[in-house]
Amino acid sequence: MSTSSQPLALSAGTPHNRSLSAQILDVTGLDPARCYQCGKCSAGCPMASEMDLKTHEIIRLLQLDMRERLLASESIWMCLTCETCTTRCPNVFDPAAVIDALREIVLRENPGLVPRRISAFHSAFLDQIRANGRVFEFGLVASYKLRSGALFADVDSVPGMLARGKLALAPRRIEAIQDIRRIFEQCAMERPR
Amino acid sequence: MSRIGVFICHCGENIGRTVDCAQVAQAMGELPGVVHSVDYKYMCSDPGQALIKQAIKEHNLDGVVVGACSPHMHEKTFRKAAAAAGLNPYLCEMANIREHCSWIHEDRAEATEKAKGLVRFIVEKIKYNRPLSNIFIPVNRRALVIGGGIAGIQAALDIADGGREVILVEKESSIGGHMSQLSETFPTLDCSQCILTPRMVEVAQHPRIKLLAYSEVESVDGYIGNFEVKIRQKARSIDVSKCNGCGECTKNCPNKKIPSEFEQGLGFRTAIYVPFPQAVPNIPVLDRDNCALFKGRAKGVKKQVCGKCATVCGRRAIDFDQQDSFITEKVGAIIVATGYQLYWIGKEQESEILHGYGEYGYGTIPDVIDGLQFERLASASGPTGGKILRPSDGKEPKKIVFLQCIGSRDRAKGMEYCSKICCMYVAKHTMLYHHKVHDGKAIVFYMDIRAGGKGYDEFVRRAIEESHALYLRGRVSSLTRNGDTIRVQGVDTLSGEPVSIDADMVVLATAMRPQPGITSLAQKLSVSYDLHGFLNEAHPKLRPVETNTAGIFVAGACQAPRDIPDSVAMASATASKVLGLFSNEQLEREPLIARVDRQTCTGCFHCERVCPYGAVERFEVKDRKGNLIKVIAEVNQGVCQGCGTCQATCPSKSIELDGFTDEQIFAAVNAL
Amino acid sequence: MRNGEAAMKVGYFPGCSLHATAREYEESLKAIAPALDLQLEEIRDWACCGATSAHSTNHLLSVALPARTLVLAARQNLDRVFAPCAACYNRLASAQHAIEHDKKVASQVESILGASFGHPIGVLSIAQLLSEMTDRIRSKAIVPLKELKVACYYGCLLVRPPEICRFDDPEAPTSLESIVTAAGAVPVKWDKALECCGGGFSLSRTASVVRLGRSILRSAKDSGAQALIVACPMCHSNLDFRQRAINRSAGDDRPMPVLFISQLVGLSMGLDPVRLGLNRHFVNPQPFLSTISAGRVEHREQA
Amino acid sequence: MSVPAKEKASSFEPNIVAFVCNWCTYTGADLAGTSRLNMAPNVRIIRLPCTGRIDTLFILKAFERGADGVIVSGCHPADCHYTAGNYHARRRFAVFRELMEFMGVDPQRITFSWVSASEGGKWAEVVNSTTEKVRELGPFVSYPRVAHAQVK
Ligand SMILES: Cc1cc2nc3c(=O)[nH]c(=O)nc-3n(C[C@H](O)[C@H](O)[C@H](O)COP(=O)(O)OP(=O)(O)OC[C@H]3O[C@@H](n4cnc5c(N)ncnc54)[C@H](O)[C@@H]3O)c2cc1C
Ligand SMILES: Cc1cc2nc3c(=O)[nH]c(=O)nc-3n(C[C@H](O)[C@H](O)[C@H](O)COP(=O)(O)OP(=O)(O)OC[C@H]3O[C@@H](n4cnc5c(N)ncnc54)[C@H](O)[C@@H]3O)c2cc1C
Ligand code: SF4
Ligand code: SF4
Ligand code: SF4
Ligand code: SF4
Ligand code: SF4
Ligand code: SF4
Ligand code: SF4
Ligand code: SF4
Repeated sequence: MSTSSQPLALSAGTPHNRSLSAQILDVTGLDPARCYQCGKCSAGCPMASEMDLKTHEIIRLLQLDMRERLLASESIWMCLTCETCTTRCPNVFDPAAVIDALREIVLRENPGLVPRRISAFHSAFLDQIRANGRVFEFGLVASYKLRSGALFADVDSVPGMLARGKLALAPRRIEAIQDIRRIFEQCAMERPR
Repeated sequence: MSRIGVFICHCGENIGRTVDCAQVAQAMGELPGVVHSVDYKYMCSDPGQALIKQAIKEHNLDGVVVGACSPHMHEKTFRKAAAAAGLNPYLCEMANIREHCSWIHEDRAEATEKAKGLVRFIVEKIKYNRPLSNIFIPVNRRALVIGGGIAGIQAALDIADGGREVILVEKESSIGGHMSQLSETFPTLDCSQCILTPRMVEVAQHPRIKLLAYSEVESVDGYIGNFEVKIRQKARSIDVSKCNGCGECTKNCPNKKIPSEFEQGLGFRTAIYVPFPQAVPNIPVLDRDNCALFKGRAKGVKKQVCGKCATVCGRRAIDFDQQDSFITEKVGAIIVATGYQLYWIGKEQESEILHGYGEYGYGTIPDVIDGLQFERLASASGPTGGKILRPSDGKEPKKIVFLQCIGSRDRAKGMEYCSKICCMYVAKHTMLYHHKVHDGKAIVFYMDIRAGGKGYDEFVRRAIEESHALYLRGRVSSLTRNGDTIRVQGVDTLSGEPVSIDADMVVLATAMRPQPGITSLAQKLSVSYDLHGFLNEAHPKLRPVETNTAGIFVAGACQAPRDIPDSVAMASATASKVLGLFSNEQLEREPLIARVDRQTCTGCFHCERVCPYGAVERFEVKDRKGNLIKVIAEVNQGVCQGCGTCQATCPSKSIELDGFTDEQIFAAVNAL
Repeated sequence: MRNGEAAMKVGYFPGCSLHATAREYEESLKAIAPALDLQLEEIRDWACCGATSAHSTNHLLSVALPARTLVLAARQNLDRVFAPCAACYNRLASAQHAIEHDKKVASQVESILGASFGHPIGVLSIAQLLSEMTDRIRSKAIVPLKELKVACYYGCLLVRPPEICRFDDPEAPTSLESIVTAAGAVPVKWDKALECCGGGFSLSRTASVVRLGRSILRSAKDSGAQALIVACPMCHSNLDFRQRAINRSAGDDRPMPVLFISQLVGLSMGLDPVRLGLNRHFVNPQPFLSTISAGRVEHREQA
Repeated sequence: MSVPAKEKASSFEPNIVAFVCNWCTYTGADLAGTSRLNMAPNVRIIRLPCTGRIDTLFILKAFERGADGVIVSGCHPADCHYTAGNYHARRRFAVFRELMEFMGVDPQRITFSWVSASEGGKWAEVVNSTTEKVRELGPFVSYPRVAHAQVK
């Protein structure tokens, strides 16, 4: 899985508390040193076959503090949060939570690294909530397609959905939408510890 | 000649279902020499045994054959019954018509025929059985322990506490072995000296332990219970009976720059020295190779050079002309506990199969040290007072790289075995380092982590999770100098990442090897050893501390790489074996051993060559005047285990194994 | 447990899909509730749980959004909230878990919401809710399901992770099986009951969803099941709506009807398939309905 | 020089003698018994302490006394109870094979095998396959030649 041309040079006495591992420990309470690389997480991961870095490799790069490669990897966006890894890890480690935390770090530090379709989806989805308090699926699909550029994928499904009464064409907004707006504002402001 | 009784057992239905026992008994009754033949439901039951006893008396039997289960099951039972009725127990034998007949066949007629055949074999064989009586060998109830490391110390103390005398032979000037060099010990991290020193003192003071330090075993004769050992007491140049350990000589010796073996070359000693302050016995030894006086003598200088030590010694204990002396001890058992040495990566290796590591600079790069050197650096009583400092410039290393499996698991340049303890001591080293140098980084290259002991894996996890040692999976390709650092080039196979580290210090976890000279000692003891010189146990599972030579035991790292808990457990096991052996004045053994016919033996000694136990000895036949007539074979009853290989080999059929003589076997075959 | 007792009231959090793509799920729940003496009290003015998008991007947001719903539930004096969607259930239960176990997050969220947490709320999945009522389901099951063989599909989040769900075995669950058995169907043994369906990647990584659906459907078919029983709108959408694409990619034209567990329970009670929303499925349920003589639905083929 | 005539009577039941060591094969055969492994009834065991004790003459004697086949079985090479007895036995058997042929005994009539104390199944297999093989070879008829060879 090596891509870098320079060998990893483990910096002199990198204090443990400035590493990416330390950041993760701070956010999740999980110390990546705990993982002993058994690979059981990857073995059960439904997305492993599509990932360039498998779940255990994500944790390994964390242990090696290979920040750039890890944060630029598409794999951290492929996780479905199905919790299979977390449920099965023999070390009571929680890779799913670690991956979530990594995503958050990327979004904060370098949002340009998020794969376009994925960021499009999440943005579209969260926009829906921010606007209406709930997800209005037709709006979600439309907004996602505009953001992702995947304009024509799935268009044939719209009539089928409509015919089955499964797509509402107008959004329904909740009453206390100001609550939701405030939540969004404050959560965006709150720097994770 | 014979009056044989045959007893056929039904074993309830077990035999009776497929074998017509009555018919077998009847057929056997018709054989010549059989005077009594019956069948019975349960022969091993009390009434069954009574039946035998009664028949022996009633019919005056001189042989008993029980056709029943496997002799492994009940031979002892029936022999005891026979003996109780006054018949020599070795005139009773079993024919196996259960495991080897009724249980493996269905056809009743066939099984019955076969059962007859099997019993007939034994009936014919027993006609040639001789009454035999158990052999008794006198036991000299004192033990010899060779090697005064923790294993030897433990064994000696256990035996002495058990009430028997022990002679402890240590080749160095002090006991203690490698454990005395260690700083703190896994898995509990207690201080090695603190737990070892009291035991060493106990050895010195024990009334039943005779400590012979600076001594070596010269030769061993005899056999279990009756060994005679010649011990060489090497010349210390000091009269032990006079020296009071005051240390004046050491203080005044001008020759102070001799690299100390105890400090693994990281510190210095004088020419007359005590290896470490807690040494037992606390008596110096004069290193003649490095003493000015002896160098002067060697050069032929007429005038005496130096001699300061003798001048300052108030006790006049120093004896420059002392010679090696020899003593002989008689012991009944021997424990070998000679421990280990470490592999070194240098070019000059004493064995052809070892090569050293050119890619690691053959040990010439400063600040590339081995595990024992690290122990000395970490030891509070070590050359740096417990500070981790580089040997080259005394700086505190901020980045240490530990390499595991150096020389171990390496068929090309080292040994193929795993040294078993290094994974643990490397984890320990990273912890000690972390405790002492908080901003330091320990990086470990490992291949597997082998930590299979109670609390061991948890210990390694602590090193990783709490002391934040970074473990990289892989073997390092090369170590090269890079300014005053060492460039370590490796790969982390888990991530596939090449890794290059500029380390301040590199510690090699080098392989554990047996002590030099072990093979010649093993030959003196007739104990076998493996390709690498580790002594062989008699059986890896069931007789792990015995050797193939009766009365000789192994403990500690001389048998295989062992840590302290293992070494001590083995030592105590050997002690219990020895105390068990010593619990009787005589050893009782089954008499199924070989016997030489002195008339016909031609003295070819083929038997001697094939005997796996070295039980065949040479016996000189002399006439009345004491003139040697011939040399023939004789079997040492204490040593022979009764395999019979000699008999099958003897060209003149002069050596016979009791219980399985040619006559007996041919009789059985003839009954076919 | 509560089996056999009188009417049970629980808070109801339908979540966004039950008002849209999974309408039939809500229809069937509403249809069977009276028969089970189950009162579903919808949480007033609930908002979306934030789903994958919130927890993938902002941990605090992923707790705050469902936490608001839990606060509302407490205000409505509810002890337990039922979330039929497995994903919503996971978010609500995770939020409750964080509130109880992560003091720091809890206080942050309280200040964001400008409200304090009242009594702890039990969050229920459909598996948990219905497995408490198996006696009632059994007593109301009047239509013989004729030993109908079904594969119960949990998906990833219904019983996982265990420290959050604290219900059923996370690796070998049996709750759905006990429910379908009570309804008169026969659960088959199969391998993929817990494999993820691809969840929220339906739009963004459709190919992955097709790949995952393929192995789930193949295993269900090979086990001899006549229908797949699900308990999550996302699973339903990925396996029903996407089934045509999945089957096409697998070169396997055996259709496998995908029913919500509430629909199956409804059928066992003799409820009209249309009332249960079976007409809204993409995979035609008719052949399967006919085998248990459960009436007809009008089915539109997928374009 | 092998046995010329192979009169195979269909009813022919070979007599086979097995020389086995006490520690491994005998115990393995015991295990076959405790495991109730059914096997051909043609083999009779003679117990010796070790294969090292087996003299080549025992085998010749067995043929002379009417055996049609012989089995020699002991511990696996590294497992000898007496550490090296079976090693000597093996060396002897190599020479012995040639001697057998010279004596007019088809070496196929002798099976050498290693059966440990835990290999009850293997013992049954050795018994059955040897019985089958010897049955095919037919009765051992060159007895007179052996008898002439001045065996004790
Ligand atoms: C770097 C390092 C760190 C370690 N750390 C730990 C630890 O933390 N915990 C732990 O449990 N183990 C540790 N060990 C292992 C420990 O050193 C051994 O388990 C233990 O020393 C073995 O004891 P022994 O008595 O068998 O051998 P030794 O200690 O080697 O003693 C053998 C003795 O026999 C003497 N001798 C040798 N040949 C003869 C002869 N021919 N005649 C007379 N005397 C002879 C020697 O001089 C020596 O005194 C470590 C080992 C190393 C290399
Ligand atoms: C799958 C497997 C394979 C193995 N393979 C090997 C191998 O190849 N080589 C090897 O060296 N080791 C092997 N082992 C390990 C080996 O089984 C053990 O080392 C060994 O059996 C331990 O022996 P023991 O006497 O300590 O315990 P056990 O064999 O467990 O014996 C304990 C005995 O105590 C009895 N007992 C328990 N409690 C009481 C009580 N309260 N009162 C009275 N009696 C009691 C039990 O009934 C039992 O008979 C293997 C183990 C396993 C699981
Ligand atoms: S399952 Fe757990 S311990 Fe194993 S590799 Fe994955 S995270 Fe590490
Ligand atoms: S939670 Fe993510 S990483 Fe873990 S198994 Fe599921 S998809 Fe894979
Ligand atoms: S002597 Fe052996 S065969 Fe006879 S009853 Fe006892 S166990 Fe059974
Ligand atoms: S000065 Fe004499 S008495 Fe003192 S330690 Fe040296 S030899 Fe012994
Ligand atoms: S003679 Fe001199 S050099 Fe030699 S040991 Fe004595 S003091 Fe040291
Ligand atoms: S104990 Fe560990 S370091 Fe030592 S040889 Fe074995 S695997 Fe290598
Ligand atoms: S082989 Fe026989 S003849 Fe030769 S020495 Fe031994 S006993 Fe004597
Ligand atoms: S019987 Fe075995 S152990 Fe005894 S003398 Fe003969 S060969 Fe040696």
